[in-house]
Amino acid sequence: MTMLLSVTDLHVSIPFGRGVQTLVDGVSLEVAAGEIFCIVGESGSGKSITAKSLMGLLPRLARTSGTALFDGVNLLDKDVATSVRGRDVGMIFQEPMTALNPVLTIGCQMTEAAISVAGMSKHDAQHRAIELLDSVGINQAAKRLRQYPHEFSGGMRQRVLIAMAMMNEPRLLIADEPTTALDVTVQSQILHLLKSLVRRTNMGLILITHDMGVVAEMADRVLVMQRGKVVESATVETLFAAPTQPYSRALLAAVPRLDVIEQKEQPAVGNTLVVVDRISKRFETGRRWFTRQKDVLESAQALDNVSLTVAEGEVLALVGESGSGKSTAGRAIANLLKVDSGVVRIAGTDVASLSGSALRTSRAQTQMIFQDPYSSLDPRFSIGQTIAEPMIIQGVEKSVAMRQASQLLDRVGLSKQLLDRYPHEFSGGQRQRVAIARALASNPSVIVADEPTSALDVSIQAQILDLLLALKKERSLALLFISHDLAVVQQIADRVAVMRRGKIVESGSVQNVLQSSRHAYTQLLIASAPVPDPAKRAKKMTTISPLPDGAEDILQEVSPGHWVAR
Amino acid sequence: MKTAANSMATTYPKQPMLLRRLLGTPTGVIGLAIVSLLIGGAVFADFLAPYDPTKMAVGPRFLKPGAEHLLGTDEFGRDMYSRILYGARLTLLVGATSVLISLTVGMSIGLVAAYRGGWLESVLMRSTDVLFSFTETLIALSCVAVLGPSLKNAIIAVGIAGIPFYARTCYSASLVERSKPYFEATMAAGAGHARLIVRHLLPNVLPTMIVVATLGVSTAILAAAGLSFLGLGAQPPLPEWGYMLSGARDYFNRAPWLMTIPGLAIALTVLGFNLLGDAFRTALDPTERHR
Amino acid sequence: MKPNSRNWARKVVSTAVVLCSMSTISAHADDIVWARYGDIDSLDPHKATSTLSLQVWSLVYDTLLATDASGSPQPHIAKSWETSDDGTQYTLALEEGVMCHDGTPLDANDVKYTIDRALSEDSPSLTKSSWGPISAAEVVDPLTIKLSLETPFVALVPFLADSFSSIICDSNESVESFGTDAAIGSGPWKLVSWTKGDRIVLAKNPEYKNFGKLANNPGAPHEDGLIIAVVPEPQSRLAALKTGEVHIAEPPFDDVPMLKDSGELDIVVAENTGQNVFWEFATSRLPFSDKRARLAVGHATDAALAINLIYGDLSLPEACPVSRGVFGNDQSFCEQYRPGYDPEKAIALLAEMGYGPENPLETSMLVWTGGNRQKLAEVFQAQLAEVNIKASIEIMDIGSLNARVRQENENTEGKASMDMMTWSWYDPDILYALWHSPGAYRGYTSPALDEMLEQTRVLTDPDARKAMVQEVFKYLLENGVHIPLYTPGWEWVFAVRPEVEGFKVAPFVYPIFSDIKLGG
Amino acid sequence: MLRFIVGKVAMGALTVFVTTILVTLLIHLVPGDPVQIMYAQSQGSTPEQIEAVRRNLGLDQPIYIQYFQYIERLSQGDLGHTIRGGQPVLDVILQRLPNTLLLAVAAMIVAIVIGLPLGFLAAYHRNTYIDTALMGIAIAGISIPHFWLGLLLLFFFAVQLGWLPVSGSGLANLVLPAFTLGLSNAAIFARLTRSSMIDVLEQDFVQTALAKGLPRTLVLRRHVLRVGMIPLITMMGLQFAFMMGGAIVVENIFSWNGVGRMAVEAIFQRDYPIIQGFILTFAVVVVFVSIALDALYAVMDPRIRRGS
Repeated sequence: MTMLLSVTDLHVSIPFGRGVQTLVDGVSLEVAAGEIFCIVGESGSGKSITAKSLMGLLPRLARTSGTALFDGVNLLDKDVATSVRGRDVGMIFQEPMTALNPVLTIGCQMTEAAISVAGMSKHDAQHRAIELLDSVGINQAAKRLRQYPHEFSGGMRQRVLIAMAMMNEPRLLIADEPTTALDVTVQSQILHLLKSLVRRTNMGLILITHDMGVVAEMADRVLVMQRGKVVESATVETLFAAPTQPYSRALLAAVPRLDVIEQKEQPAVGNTLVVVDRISKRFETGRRWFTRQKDVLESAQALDNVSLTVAEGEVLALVGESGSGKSTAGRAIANLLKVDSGVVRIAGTDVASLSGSALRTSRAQTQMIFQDPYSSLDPRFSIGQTIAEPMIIQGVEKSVAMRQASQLLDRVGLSKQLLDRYPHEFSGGQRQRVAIARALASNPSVIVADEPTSALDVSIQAQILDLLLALKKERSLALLFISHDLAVVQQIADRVAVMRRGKIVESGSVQNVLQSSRHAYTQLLIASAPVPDPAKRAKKMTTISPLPDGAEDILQEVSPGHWVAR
Repeated sequence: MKTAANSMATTYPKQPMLLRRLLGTPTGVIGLAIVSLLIGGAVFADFLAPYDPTKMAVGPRFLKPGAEHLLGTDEFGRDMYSRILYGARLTLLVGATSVLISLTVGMSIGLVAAYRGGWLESVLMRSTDVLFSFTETLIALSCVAVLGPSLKNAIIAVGIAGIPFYARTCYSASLVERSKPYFEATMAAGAGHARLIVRHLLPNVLPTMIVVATLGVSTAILAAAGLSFLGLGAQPPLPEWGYMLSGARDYFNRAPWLMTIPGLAIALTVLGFNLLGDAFRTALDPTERHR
Repeated sequence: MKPNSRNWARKVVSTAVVLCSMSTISAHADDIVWARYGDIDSLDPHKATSTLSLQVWSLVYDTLLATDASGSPQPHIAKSWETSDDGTQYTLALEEGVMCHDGTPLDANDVKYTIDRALSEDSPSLTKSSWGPISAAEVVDPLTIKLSLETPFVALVPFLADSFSSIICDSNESVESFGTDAAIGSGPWKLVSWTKGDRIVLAKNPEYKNFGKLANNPGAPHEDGLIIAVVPEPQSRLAALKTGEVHIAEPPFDDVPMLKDSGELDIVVAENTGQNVFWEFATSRLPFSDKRARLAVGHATDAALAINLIYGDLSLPEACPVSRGVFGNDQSFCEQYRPGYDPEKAIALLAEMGYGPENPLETSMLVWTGGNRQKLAEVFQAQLAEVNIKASIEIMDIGSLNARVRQENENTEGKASMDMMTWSWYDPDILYALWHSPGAYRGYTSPALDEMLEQTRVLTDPDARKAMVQEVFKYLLENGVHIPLYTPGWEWVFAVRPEVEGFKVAPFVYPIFSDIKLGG
Repeated sequence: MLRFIVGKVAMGALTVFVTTILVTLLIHLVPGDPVQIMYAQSQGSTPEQIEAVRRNLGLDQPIYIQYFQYIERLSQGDLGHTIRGGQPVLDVILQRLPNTLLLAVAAMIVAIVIGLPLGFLAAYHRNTYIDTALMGIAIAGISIPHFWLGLLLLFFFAVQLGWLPVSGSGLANLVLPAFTLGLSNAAIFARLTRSSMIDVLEQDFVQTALAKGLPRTLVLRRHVLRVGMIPLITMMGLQFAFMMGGAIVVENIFSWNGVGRMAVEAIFQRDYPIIQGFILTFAVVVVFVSIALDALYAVMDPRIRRGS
């Protein structure tokens, strides 16, 4: 096999403060034509920088050394690389929402490089653009060429970007986390598309990802990176079957698996604490005249007759894609949102009926943990102040509160000495621990955790999940766990409710919903989730047809405790 | 992974670090130096000024800057150096007071609108928008037209004129804070309105407002000096720089320094506050550093 | 929509070309350009009072009488006038062949139209009372007009020589924009256009006949046009004079000596301006209801020094309540009674009243804008400070000053106020307007003063009238009611380019352009 | 897009509506009796005459009636008459307004022509000495009071050198005031442009464009400049309003016969009808310009032009 690209001893550094920070430290790799080469690593591993350095997209101040030979041309050489870039090497990025220029038509953006660099005629370029759009699965391509990016959905945009990268028939495509920003069902389609393009055109593909599932699904060969250095390089089968390095092993071990059913002990379920009875919530969308802009992603009907219950010591997972209304449901249960109709009862009390201090006391019963660890702590409060605050609000004396705060800090696995530190001195995982400690401070009976691990690296995610489970057991909390990741859900939840467009389409025990799902949407979600095991690749469905809109209104109990919308 | 891009965590310095950061940039050093000099001159004018700034014929008329009179004398034989020093006091007074007016009123409007939401938010912010489109100059001019020309009225006018801007800035900063999860977390912990506004919203909005207010001092000084220049602000014998500049026009041929010096004084002061404000911005918000 | 830099540049250039084409309507070579600091308020002589307006009216309109160089009334459009023995009837005979700018002859009907208009009920002239107690204007024949008065009024004759009494041709009746865009008079210059705030363009009236105005020229002006431009900034006016953009303008006072020395420009100073600048006080309350406080101000202010600082030798200290050139003015007579500069005396007077360094008399000094008066006020402020009077200067437009002074007099409480007031008049009758009950500003009045002032209106014998006028002076000065400061007050100095020949200024600051020839 | 424009127009209408209320109130906020001030120049006015004037102006009516009367007259294009000279306010304003607009537009052109390239240059070379130098100049430019700059320019170019005329309203007269007003705003513009362009330069689509192999200049022109200009357009509306405000001072320095100079004179003369007319005119002009620019913005930005 002849190598398309061979990178030798790549170093990238950038001036930082008074010194120099090394971002990539001696990476070597080779990619052959028709090969899918994955670079995998956690945040800060230097995987994206490696890709950008090949494309000459590094910040001006960055310095590179080493060679990256492509067809005898060193891609790190800025002057030479320009002629190769775009023509022979293409790239697609993580955020399809921002990777297209919002004021130019799709047609213009697709054809401009072909016209101005490759010297193609406008007519030919458009013709080719239409062909490519067709081939990436975009209907009515000719019409679509005249449209603007905002008229496309995220998945569609990523298709456009792929088509755009294919315009010059590149021999090497670099895809930097191309599906991270997409919902799992769309991710599966895009990955499928990329794979078929590689097979069809025999180009090389460098796929950069943090997701072992994607790696297992796609890669021929894998490079594991950590802190700028290569940890391990192997074929995908070898890596998953017998990782040689401890880091690789740890990484693989931390990945939650949907396909492996763990034996879970039966939870000690107590009284039903949370009763949500047919709540509905509608958001005004778009720009409104006299108030601030609402989140555009929020669909008009965020909640549509949603009912659920959570009992003491039980974990209910609320699963769905973006815009499904799962977060809205969580906020409604935490009484941070007024619903239009329906009732939320916590320990028998209708929370909407409360006001003033009763409202505040009842709020303290239900605590939330949020997705983004960076903004979920007040930057002006020390960690101690943050954790103590809920107790102080409840009238606990300050010194007592601080003492308890330090105990809580200890409980979530952080040193008591950190009490006086401020959030900016902490990592994401540590902050999430602090957020958990704060949630516990008011001694709540219900915790709503809204994607608490989505922003974290996979190794940290495992720790946080363990902590949550332990705390739930210890305090017999009712835990509502909101997530888009079925594998995580499988690991943590006792019961699952699947949401789609503001409605619950299926609910029941983890076994029922995930192993013998009855609703097509649940099945689609499960099928779309990448399985971190290359051996199981073949068993999966290769094509997934989009799900038709159902008018599912009524939930039917198909087996005890297992409800499916019909 | 999305937030991994934020891994350069937003850092919020404690006070001593702030000063060190200010002094870490040339902008901060120069700005701080100019502003300190100005404040020093204003505070110690009584000791530093060799003459009474309004006393006439302390020297010959139209004396060029020199040893006896550092910055020369004006058309009445008053000492320019003393006048500039006392002028610094007026300038600071004008800048600080009018910004204080704009800041307190503007911040209250912004905080309440962002926190309370609903119809109150609409009413407050829509009226602010309306006033904002009038521009500060027009508001200030209208106020002076109603109140009549005097330094006090100029300060009030400039203060009122600034309100919409401060209200808007505070409002949008508050909205950002209010939408952050920590705010909801605190609400979920049962915090009352006062705690939410005073302990969480205000301290987090304050850095932005300090930057805005520092830059605002320069705007206010310019606006008030402009009014005085037009004869709508300070009245004689106050050694207000804008008024001095305006009065020196007639003597341009004979004594050009009478016009140059107050103009330079205003420009330097404004520059000082602008630099300081920029430095504050950089020091308080690292993401702004590369802007 | 595609941005194209070349395209864009082309657009900029074409915009510039469009702008160029709407460039200045620059003056013709044979137009005289006169720059002043401000604009007129109206072309209607009944709708404004500013000197700036009066000067323009005097060019566009004629008056029945005119003044000679000393300020005395002379025949003009009225070739003669007769007064009945009881002084209540004036019969004026008009010159023949005077034409209005629209080609209609100017006759007694136009005079009657003017007077009726000035005295009309619904919108009278702003200076209605200066016409005196006229009860009727009667057209005897086209060239004779008879004015009937309720009581004698000797100040009528000098009034008829002033531009406040400009004759408005009755053809203006049908002109809707009269006063705004149109003005039909019979003066040496016709109105071409008035761009408010910018310039007034006049063209010569070829039909013009001069009977009694001060110009040597018996007919139409020599030059074709006159442009009266507004240039507020003194240094800009000087620059424009130097470049030749402007022929005549008021220069910055401080540069006058330099200009005189260099001989670059001629300096013409108006004489007999009738302008009088004086202190007066809100006498409705303490401290200025006390004569001692008023006199203290008089003793504290050294007008000679102050005006010398600001105006050099362009202005003179004035001792009388009316100006030099006005009937009755006599410096040596007035100096006997005016409180002279004597700070010690001022301090003593104030001490009697209980004021001292620790307890200064606090007052507002109201001053009107322009002509460097704010600087003069600063000097006076400093002088007053020497005798323990702390005065805060308030500068305002003359109209506001008038209103404010009246307000101050009507107030019975509040901070004391004094003001630098000014009037320009051609006759001591101004003192009647100012100080006869109820007083122009509702200020100081007394029965004794009323009595004397009434006499000055009806005494027809000049000597008797003069004696009475001087009695009034004495009263005003001794009581510190009207403390004169200096004369002339404003708009009296003109810098003229050397190629301009024949520019002169008639009494009461009426510049004359009919004699001008632009040489070179 | 229609919805967007309608929203902007409604906001503009609200602004004008509020202005009319404020303008009606203005005369009542003045300390003292406005009628006396108005009648001040006439000799020996009697209380009856003062009352008559008060009645004529409707000042004896309740304030809401006055407001309706004001609106009624306004709808007939009647802004009242000036106190000094009794001129129709509308005429007085309309004769000067074009001059102010001309000045503001000229200054705007100066500001854009100077500020935009400099800001773009600084953004492109961000965090280099070129950027530091340019932004240093910009901050100094913002700090120089325009009344001072104006005087210096006036004295140097017109008075000392005699290069430019000092009176009139021709193109030659426009040069100095337009530069005075334009230069300080050019500095502001450079800063705005810089931050807008940096925002764009950091966008993913610029990376995409570069990754496609497009030449750097084409990326800058087609992708960066074009997108970066869009937020600048809305800022231009604000800038225009600032220019109108700045014109007040600059017109006074250069004897430029615009509404700003008129307004200051009117304040000194307490000519309230002119002040009222000025405020209203100012608001209407600013509203019109910002609606026009918003419309332009809507046209330039397909997200709004083709938005639902």
